[in-house]
Parts: sequence; structure tokens; C-alpha cells
Amino acid sequence: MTPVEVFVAAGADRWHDAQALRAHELVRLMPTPRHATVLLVAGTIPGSAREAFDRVHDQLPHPRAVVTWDEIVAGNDVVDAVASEIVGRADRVMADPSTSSPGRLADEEPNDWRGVGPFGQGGEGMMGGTPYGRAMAMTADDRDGLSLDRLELRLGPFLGQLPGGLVADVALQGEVIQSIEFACAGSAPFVTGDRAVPVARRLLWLSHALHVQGLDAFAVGAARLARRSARLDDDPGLARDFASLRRRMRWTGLRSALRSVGDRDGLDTWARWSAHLDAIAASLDGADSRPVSADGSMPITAAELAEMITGLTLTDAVTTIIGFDIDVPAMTTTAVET
Amino acid sequence: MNLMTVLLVAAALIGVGVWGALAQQTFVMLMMGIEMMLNGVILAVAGFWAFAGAGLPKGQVLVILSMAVMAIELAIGFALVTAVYRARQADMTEGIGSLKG
Amino acid sequence: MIDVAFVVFSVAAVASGYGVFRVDSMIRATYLLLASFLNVGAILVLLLAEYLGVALLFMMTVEMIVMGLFMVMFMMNPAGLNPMNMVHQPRFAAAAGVVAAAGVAVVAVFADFPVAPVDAESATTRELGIELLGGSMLVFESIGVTLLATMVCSVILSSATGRFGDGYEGSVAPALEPGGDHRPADDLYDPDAAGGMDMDMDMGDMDHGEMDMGGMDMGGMDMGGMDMGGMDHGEMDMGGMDMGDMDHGGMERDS
Amino acid sequence: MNEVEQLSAPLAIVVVAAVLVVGVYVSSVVDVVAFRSVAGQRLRPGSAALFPARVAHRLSRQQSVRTERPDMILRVLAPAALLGLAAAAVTVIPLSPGIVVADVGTGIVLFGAAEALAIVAIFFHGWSPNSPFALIAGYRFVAVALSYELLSMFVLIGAAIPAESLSIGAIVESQAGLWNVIRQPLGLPLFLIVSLGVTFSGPLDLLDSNDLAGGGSVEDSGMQRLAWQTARHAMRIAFAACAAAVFLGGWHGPVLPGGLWMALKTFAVIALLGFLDVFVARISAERFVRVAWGVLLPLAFLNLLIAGVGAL
Repeated sequence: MTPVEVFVAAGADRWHDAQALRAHELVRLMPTPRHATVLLVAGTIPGSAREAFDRVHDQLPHPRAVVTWDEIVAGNDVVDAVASEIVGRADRVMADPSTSSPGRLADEEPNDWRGVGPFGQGGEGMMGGTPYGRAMAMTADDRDGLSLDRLELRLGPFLGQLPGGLVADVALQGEVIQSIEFACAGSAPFVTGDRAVPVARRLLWLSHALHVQGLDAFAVGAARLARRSARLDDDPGLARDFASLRRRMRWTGLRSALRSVGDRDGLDTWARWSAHLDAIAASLDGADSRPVSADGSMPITAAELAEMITGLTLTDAVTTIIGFDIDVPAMTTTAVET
Repeated sequence: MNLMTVLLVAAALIGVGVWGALAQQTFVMLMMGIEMMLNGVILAVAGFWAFAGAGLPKGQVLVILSMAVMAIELAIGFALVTAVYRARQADMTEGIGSLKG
Repeated sequence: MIDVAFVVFSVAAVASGYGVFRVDSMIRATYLLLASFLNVGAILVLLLAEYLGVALLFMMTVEMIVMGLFMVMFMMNPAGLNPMNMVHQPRFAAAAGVVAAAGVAVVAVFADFPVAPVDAESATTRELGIELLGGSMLVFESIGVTLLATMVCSVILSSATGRFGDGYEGSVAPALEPGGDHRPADDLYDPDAAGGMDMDMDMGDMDHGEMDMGGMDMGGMDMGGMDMGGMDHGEMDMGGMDMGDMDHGGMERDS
Repeated sequence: MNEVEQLSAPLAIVVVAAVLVVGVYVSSVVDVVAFRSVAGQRLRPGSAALFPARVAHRLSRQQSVRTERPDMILRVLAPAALLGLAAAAVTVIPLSPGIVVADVGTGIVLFGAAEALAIVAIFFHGWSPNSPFALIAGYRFVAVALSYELLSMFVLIGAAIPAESLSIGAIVESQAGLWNVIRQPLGLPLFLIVSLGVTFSGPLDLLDSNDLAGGGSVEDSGMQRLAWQTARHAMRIAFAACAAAVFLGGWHGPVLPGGLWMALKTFAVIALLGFLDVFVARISAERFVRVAWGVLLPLAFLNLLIAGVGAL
């Protein structure tokens, strides 16, 4: 059997839970919906993300199937139940492609492409117009003084490399982020460092973060530890296995890849990772899900994070964001309050 | 394949290059036109070397010289384009035409 | 067999060369130019200049990669998705192209060249190597030094910062009128970001400079033209470097 | 140099195709084994051996999505060109004593040219789908590739110096007594870095990387994805075979026949690349460029110096 390729469209409340599927041998979480056979819908999709969800759904190639996490009635292990449902649905749709999930949006271009200008460019002079429904990129100042074209993108809420539910509007020039704005009130606490977080959740964060850094095989290991720690019975080998995973991670060059990325108050992404890993190790050693210590640089607000990653390359920005275990539900609720 | 046919192909390449360099408005496309001319030159030189130069290695050195010219043209050209763009946001020849004199 | 290959490569070289200036997408244009070079490289191999053909292939590939990068960077419409007309003086240009091609073609057809074909058995690559490190060593080394100078020049030209800080600070170019701003009113650039660039003068020469590149304006490239005095006096930045002088130096020498 | 047997055209095509088909399959299996063993998942030999075939079967039945206004010519061309270049690179590498598909005198330069053109093909892959992440990934790949392109040529030329020839056959020949991996200790590591770069794997997975939602492959599905993966593995074969021939002594080795030695060495390099792919985290492009120009290029010069001094 080859693993079923799955793309997770998760609301902020279930995103961590869904990462646990990485532990499953017959399921593989893919970074893009184009690679997936099954779309896993987990958690609450807010109304504002509805259109984005429909687009993600239509990006899956046929034959495709949709599995909804919250509809699955499970016994004691919901992840197993979801995984077997995914495998079953994938088998069925592969056997009978006519049952493939139909498109949710009309398959048409957002705009007529031929405009009104003398060459069909749709605007005055050379510039202007909206070819294919997208405004032409306009130049703007940048850090190199070259004033190159500016690409405006909206990232999220279902982007594979970012936490579920996180939405950010970025302006890129080349690979450099010129501005970024998270879709929440600027003063909202983004990461609540002093909150006690269950160790399983921390391990799930680790699993996703390893995946983003290109260590998918290690991500599987972390997700398996997360699943074991979530079980109620005491597992004495857990601390030892985590130590072994951490030891092996030392050989991957992660440290040099993360060092001096996303510096803030003298702490870089590697320092934040270390704080997370220390917290996990401490919890597994018996201490009760200890909060990440203050030297893990948390908490941080969305505005502070935006300021931190402005001017970084997109890759470093993603690495930096992932370095925080962002509490998206907390962020959105406080955003409503303020 | 003889000297005449090789030179005719080179002539076509040079002609295309002249046309492109004169007709295109953007600097980078203009440089492409120049590159195309040099392409024809390289072919012509190699043709002479192969059919009329008795295979003297100096002919090959001339080809290498043409290649170096191309590399220099490209490097300096792009540096100038960058400098002009930095100062003017101009990527077209007309963009800096008003400053002649 | 060789003749068939020659015809195929020639047609491909000329056709892709023509395509360069006809397609909308800048990336396609760049790599059609590369295709043209690859075909010429193949013809060079047919002509028994094996090393030169392969080296042309290698060199032009890397060169076109850089060109593609610049294309996407500077062009407003690199994919050609928004149709636009990016040519000027098309009739004149086409006529000039035809005249140039015809000129060379006339020479090709009517001139009487000596017949001295290369020996098919000779080790041309080996001969070239010995020549480069023997009789033509001066040429070879000159190319190397020139390329080094080119690297230095292009880095200085394209960098935003000079030796003494930001290129936009430092020396300010003289105004066109006494007391006036040297920048023309219709200028697009940001007044804060400008200043040091002596572009008014440069730009006038720029057109010549661009053209001279085809004819290898080596005079303009040499270090003597590069206003070393200004560098020593602490004005070495984009402005102090004074490209205007550099080109004038070259021009005077040429004329 | 010994007699070199030039294969006839039909036989040459068969040989190259066989090398690539077998190589791509083996390389894919290596990937599965590497992933599963590092992830600590169950590893059944039969299942791992059939894995690539199963994946290929599934992808062949999946829709190849057409994006909005793609550059369709380049989209089709990208995997085809990468595969073709891998095949071209394999032709100049001697497979066993005296057997090389195309005995080109300038073989090593031709390999370098194929490698440079591969960068173009890979850029096409990022450019063609008309998708922002793919474009950013393709652009980033090229920016990084320019910094190791020089490296690879210096390293290969360094290996050609003791052989006094640009033909890869002669380079293998020159390693009869001492392999280049010992004679020029910096050569193989630097070449492996280039291999990781051109096959965009491991620390240099800057094309199809997870931080850009799949990067250059973000829009690939079905046959398109299958073709691209095949081409990538084919390129890995070409690099592994080149590393085996140029640095590991090619067919030289005791007891076993030369062709088998060559195959074993190639497989060893494939396995190494496969494990590095799984085991090493991606490094940021900016940092790698700094390392490439500041550290690796001087090392390549040093390597060239060692080669030159050794040849005197």
C-alpha cells in the first residue's frame, strides 16, 4: 500500500490535532492540494474563509474525495478513525472516479482578458488594466533602491506551511517581504507563552515545524511521540524516545539552518526551538506540562511579529513564524474583544 | 556545408540581430539584438577558420575573443541597466532619451 | 549526413533568432536566443571546433540564465500576458537588418576566399589549448584581465553603495542652471533617493555606450578612463566615479 | 588510452534508456527506504520494491490540472528537457572499460553544459505554471544555482588535470593507481554539494520545498508530477554516475568486472544522496549563497591548486 496523499484544510481549533495524522503510515500530509487525493476538513471553517476553502477544494485533482473530521464518530482514538476513513474514501474514489467530488466554483477565468487599449492591454498607455483579473504589478521602493515590481499576496488560511486559520497579507519584491499584515487586531497577543500547553500539542507543533524545514521523516517521528503522549496511560519510554529524536535532530544541520534567523531581543529561531524542545523534555520527565520559559521569547503580538519579519525573505519569514507556536484561536478571539 | 553557406547563415543571424537591436525598445531586448549579431560573428569566424584558415589555432582564439566580448557586453550592459533603473526607473531607451546633449 | 545536420541547425538557429524578437514572453525570448546559440554551437561542432562549440553551449546557457533573471526583474510584463507593443521604428529597423544581412551575404557569395579546410584528423582542442598557453598567451591573459576589470566595473556600477557609504549621498552632480536642481522636472525618481548620480551626463553617452558595446569600446573600459583621481579624493561613490568621464575617455581615444 | 568501443546508434539508445529506467527505479526505492528508516516506519522489502510502481500507477490515473494561463510549451518542455539532459549527460560517462555511449573528447565540458542547461529546465518548471510560489521557488533556485555552477566547473576541471584530457574515459583511466577522491580530497564533497543542488534535495531543496507549499511543484498533479519526479531522479543518476567515474575510479576495482564496479559505485552515491535528502534540513538560500561564494569557491580554488601541484 502506498500512503494516501492528504491536504488538510483545518480551522484554527483543529489544526494541531490534524498534524497527528503524520504519524500514520497510510496517510501522508502534502504541502499543496494539487498533490492530494483527499481533502481533510478539520475544525470550524469561519465564514470569511469559505471562498478560500472552495478554491482549495477545487485545486485537488480528480479523482478526489472530502473527509470531514468532525463528522467522524470515533471510539477511543479519533486519529485512527480519521485515518481509516481517509484510506477507505480514497480507495473508493480511486476505484470509481465518477464519485469524485465535483467542483464548488465555476471553472472560469475571473476576468475577460482582452481589454480596451490599442493592444488589448485593458488600460491607458502601456500599463494599467487587469489582464486576467489581476492588476498589473506596479513598482515601489525596495531595500536595494531598485524599485522593482511589487507582488501582493494573501497567505492563508489553509496554507500548508503556516498554522491553520492564520491569514496574512504580504507584499513581496522578489523574495523579500516588504510589508506583512496579519488579519487580526495589532495588539492582540499572538503567542501566549505563559499558558500551560499539553505536551502532545507541543510535539504536534514540532512535527509540523520539522516538515516545513524539509525533515518530513523526522516529522513522522515527532507526530508518533505526540500520539503516544496523548494516550492516558503512563508511557515510561517516551522521554527516552524523545531524547533520541532530539539527538538525531542534532545531525540534520537544523541548528545552522535556524540560527540568526528571526532575531528578536538577542534570541533567534533556534533559541525558540530550543525553548520548545526543553519544555517538551521537561514535561516528559514528569514535570506537569510546564509553560515555555521566558527565555523562549514569548509572548509576542501580531504587530511585533509583523515588524520582525518585514525585510526577511519569504523562507526566513516562514521559518520565523513557525518558530513560534502561534495560538491562532486565542488571537482571533482577543481580536474580537479588543 | 561550405564557407558560403556558413557565411549566409551568419549573415541571416547578423541581419536578425540588427533588426532586433534597432526595433526593440527595452534595454535588455536591445542587448539581445547585439548578442544575436555577435552570434553571427562567431559563426562567421568559425567558418573562416574551418574552410579558409587551414585550421590555424589562432582562428579559434579569435572565436574565444568574440565570446569574451559577449560576456563583457552582457556584464557591463546589465550593470548599466541596473544603474539606470536605479536612478530613473527606466527600462526603455526612450526613457532616457530626453537627457541627450 | 553532416549537410543535413547543418541545414537543420542553421534553420533552427535563424528561426529561433527571429522568434526572439517576435514573442511576447520575455522568458521565451531569452531562451529562444539560447536555442539560437545552442544551434550555432552545434554547427561549430560540425565545423570540427568541438571545444568551442561545447564551450559556447556552456557559456551561453549560464549567460542566458542571468539574462532571464534580469528580464523578469526589470520588465513590467515579463510573461507577455498583457499584450503590448514594445517596438519602435519597425520599418527602419527591418530595412537595416535586411541591408546588413544582404551586405554580408554579398560578400559571402561573391568574394573569393582561399580554400584551406581544416584537417579532419587534427586534434583541434589540443591545438587550441597549446595556442592559448603558447603563442596567444598575451591575448588569453588580456581577456582574463579585461574580464576581471569588467567584474569590478559592473559591481561598482550596479551597487547602490560606494566606498564611502550610500551612493546617493556623497557628491552631488552640478546643476544644469546655477542654483537650480540638476534633475529635470519630469523625472520620475524619488528626490530623497537621488543626488549623487551624475546621470544627466551619463545618459547622453549611454546610447553611444550601448552601441559601442557591440564594437567593444575597450577604451572606455580601461582603468585610465576611470577617474582614479576622484576616487582618491574621497568622492568615490556612484557620483564620484563619474561614468561620464569614463565614456569620454573612451570616445576620445576612439576618434 | 585503450580501445574505446563506440556503440551503434540503436544499441546506444537501448543502453541509455536501460540505465535511466533502472536507475530511476532504484533511486526511487532508495528514497522510500531512506524515508521509512529515518521515520522509524515498518520496512518490508517487497513493499518498498513495489512502492514506486504503485505511486506511478496512481499518479497516472490522476488528473493533470491545467493552471490558469500557463506557459504550456515550457510546462511540457521542463520535465522532458531535464530527462533529456540527464540522458545526454549519461552518454558521455563510460559505463565499463572501453564502453561509452558517446566517446566525446570534451566529455566533461559537455557534462557541465548539460548541468547548466538543467538549471534552465528547472527554472522553466517554476516559471511555467503561472503561480506565485512556483515562480518564487524557480527564481530562488536559479539565484542559488548561479553560485554553485562555477563551483562544479572548477571541480570537474580539477579532475581533468591529472588525466590531461577532457574526456571522462581518460579521467577514469588516469585513476588506475589512485582514485581522485584521495588525490583531490575536496573534489567529491564539493561535487556532491552541486549534485544536491541540481537535484534540489536535502539542504539545497530550494525548489520543491515545503516552506513554499511545494515550491516549483505546487501546481503539479498526475502525470505532470510523475514526469517531474522521474526527471529529477534521472538527473540524480547522471550526477551519481559522474561522481563514480570522475572521483571514485569508475570501473577500477579488484575481482569484480568493471561494469559491476561502476554500477556499485553509482549506487553508493545514489544511496548517499537519497539519505542526505531525507536526513538534512533545508538551509536558507541567502545563507547558502554566502557560504558558496565565501567558503566553497575558495575551497574549489584550493582543490584546483592541489590538482595542479599534483600534476607537476
